[in-house]
Amino acid sequence: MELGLEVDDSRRPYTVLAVKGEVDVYTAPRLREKLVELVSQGKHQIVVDLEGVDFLDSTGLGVLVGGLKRLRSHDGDLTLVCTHQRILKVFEITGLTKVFSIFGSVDQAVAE
Amino acid sequence: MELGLEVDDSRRPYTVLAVKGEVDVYTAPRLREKLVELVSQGKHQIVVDLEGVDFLDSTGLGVLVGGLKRLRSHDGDLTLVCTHQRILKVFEITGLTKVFSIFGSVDQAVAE
Amino acid sequence: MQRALVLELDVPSSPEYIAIVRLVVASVASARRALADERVDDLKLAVSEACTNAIEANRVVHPDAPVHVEIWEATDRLEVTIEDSGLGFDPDKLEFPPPITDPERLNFERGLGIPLIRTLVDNAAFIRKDTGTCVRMTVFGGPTDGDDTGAIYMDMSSFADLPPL
Amino acid sequence: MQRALVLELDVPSSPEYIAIVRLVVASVASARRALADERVDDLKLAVSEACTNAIEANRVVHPDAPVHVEIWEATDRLEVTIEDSGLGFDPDKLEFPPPITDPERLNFERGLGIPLIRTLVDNAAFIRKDTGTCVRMTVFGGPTDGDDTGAIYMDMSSFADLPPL
Ligand SMILES: Nc1ncnc2c1ncn2[C@@H]1O[C@H](COP(=O)(O)OP(=O)(O)O)[C@@H](O)[C@H]1O
Ligand SMILES: Nc1ncnc2c1ncn2[C@@H]1O[C@H](COP(=O)(O)OP(=O)(O)O)[C@@H](O)[C@H]1O
Repeated sequence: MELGLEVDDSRRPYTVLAVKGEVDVYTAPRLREKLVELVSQGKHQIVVDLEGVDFLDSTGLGVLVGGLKRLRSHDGDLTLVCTHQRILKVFEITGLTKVFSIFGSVDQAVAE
Repeated sequence: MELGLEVDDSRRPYTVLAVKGEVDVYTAPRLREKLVELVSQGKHQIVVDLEGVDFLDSTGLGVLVGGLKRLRSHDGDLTLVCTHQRILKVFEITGLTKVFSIFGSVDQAVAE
Repeated sequence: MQRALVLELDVPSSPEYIAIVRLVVASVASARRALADERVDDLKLAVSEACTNAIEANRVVHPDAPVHVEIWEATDRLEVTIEDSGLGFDPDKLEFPPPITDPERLNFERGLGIPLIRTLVDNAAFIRKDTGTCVRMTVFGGPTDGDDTGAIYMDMSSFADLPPL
Repeated sequence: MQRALVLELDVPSSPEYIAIVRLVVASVASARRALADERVDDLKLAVSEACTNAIEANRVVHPDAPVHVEIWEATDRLEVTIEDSGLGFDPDKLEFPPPITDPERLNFERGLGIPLIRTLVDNAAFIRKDTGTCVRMTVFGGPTDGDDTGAIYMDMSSFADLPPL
């Protein structure tokens, strides 16, 4: 039931946030807090790595959309790394694949 | 909820039965059937490898004791391979560590 | 096989229990039904959305009321119901998020739960009750072979009762 | 914190559901209590033994009756009760298996459940009810930090409500 949140700052100007575990209404507040913290530290190019996420529901989507919105207002961006079909599906059904840039690896996300 | 049961006959005169998963009153009947089948095929030196077992309750113990008894009556033996503390503990509490020979690996079990 | 109640579960209206409800539903669905893993994942997500809403609904008026979960099965289907004691709502009168091409879309961080539920399960019913809301989610798919569990129940008698080898 | 009912679960008197009961108890125990993994394993095993007995008891007289599971908690403990609708028994009058040194020991493939329960949990009570048996198993250990889940509940409002960064 723990959400893993690991920040990698070695890919400037990108900050990579690797999320591990299940993102639902119980764990999403921690994801939101972490994003707020990063933005407040002036990190405006955030790559959220969802490869370690086993489950993501609409609460998690809401936090990611909120983060994207906040970053865009700073001329930044929030992009995603995700290859797992079960997680991609949630973005597809909700149409959010057209809102987020989704990459197949962190390398690709920071290369663009 | 599936119980894995794999028979390795390459260690004559020993037959190694590798068990994977949870052994409880739901899955124990399959373990018992497999032991009955092996005994009926004339296999009287059976090594039950419990390294892949995540959970074992008294129903599982009962099946192993029943197998041992049946094999002893054929001048055979049923020995165990088990290193996981959580499984060993069940044998310890019930005093069955004194009834079964328990080895740290299949190699050790077939070497004795 | 008639429609039969398989399992009932009451959990507190607290977010940490949703993971347990998901776990239980997924375990029963995989054990009892011939469902692809993907369908089980869909059901899990729909259940999670319904539980999130049920908890939120309870918190407004009856924070101490549990969320009540039932799993029912019939030959061709599995049904999960999630019931709360909240004020209820009209699912046909929900505001839909604007199309994703609209820049306004980003202001909608919510409102995705019910559309997800409707998409993920074969049938979703939002039933208004006197005491709250019951969301019934149905997935079709036959029982697994292990359906008649009575048959494989081990009579606990010893090996001695088996026919001689 | 007063003794409070955390969760109720009814499962059919069928062996395949015991794994689900174990899963639920272990999830709640790890999420709610400061218990070592080893203690959670002990509780899981005790619960499994009690469920096996409850199912067997129900099957004799009320095969359609469910096994009823409750999880209770107080500041210093977690209690799990497993209740059946069987004929009951006197736990003090059970035959004990002979000492393991006795060659007769091998004839005892059963009778290990109750001794295991007694050894594995801090307190085990076998309560005779009008309608069956209730086995209450207690483990001591404090709540985890996440105890007051209300505090971390996300009000579902958007980022916009946060103080400006
Ligand atoms: N069980 C329920 N009881 C009362 N209202 C509900 C319930 N489920 C959904 N609703 C209402 O429908 C709205 C839309 O729900 P949903 O699509 O899940 O999105 P969200 O929960 O993110 O708002 C909720 O905001 C709530 O007002
Ligand atoms: N819930 C119960 N209802 C009725 N009888 C029970 C119950 N639990 C245990 N018993 C009785 O106590 C005996 C010993 O139980 P146990 O130690 O678990 O071993 P086993 O179940 O392998 O016989 C059982 O055989 C049964 O007769």
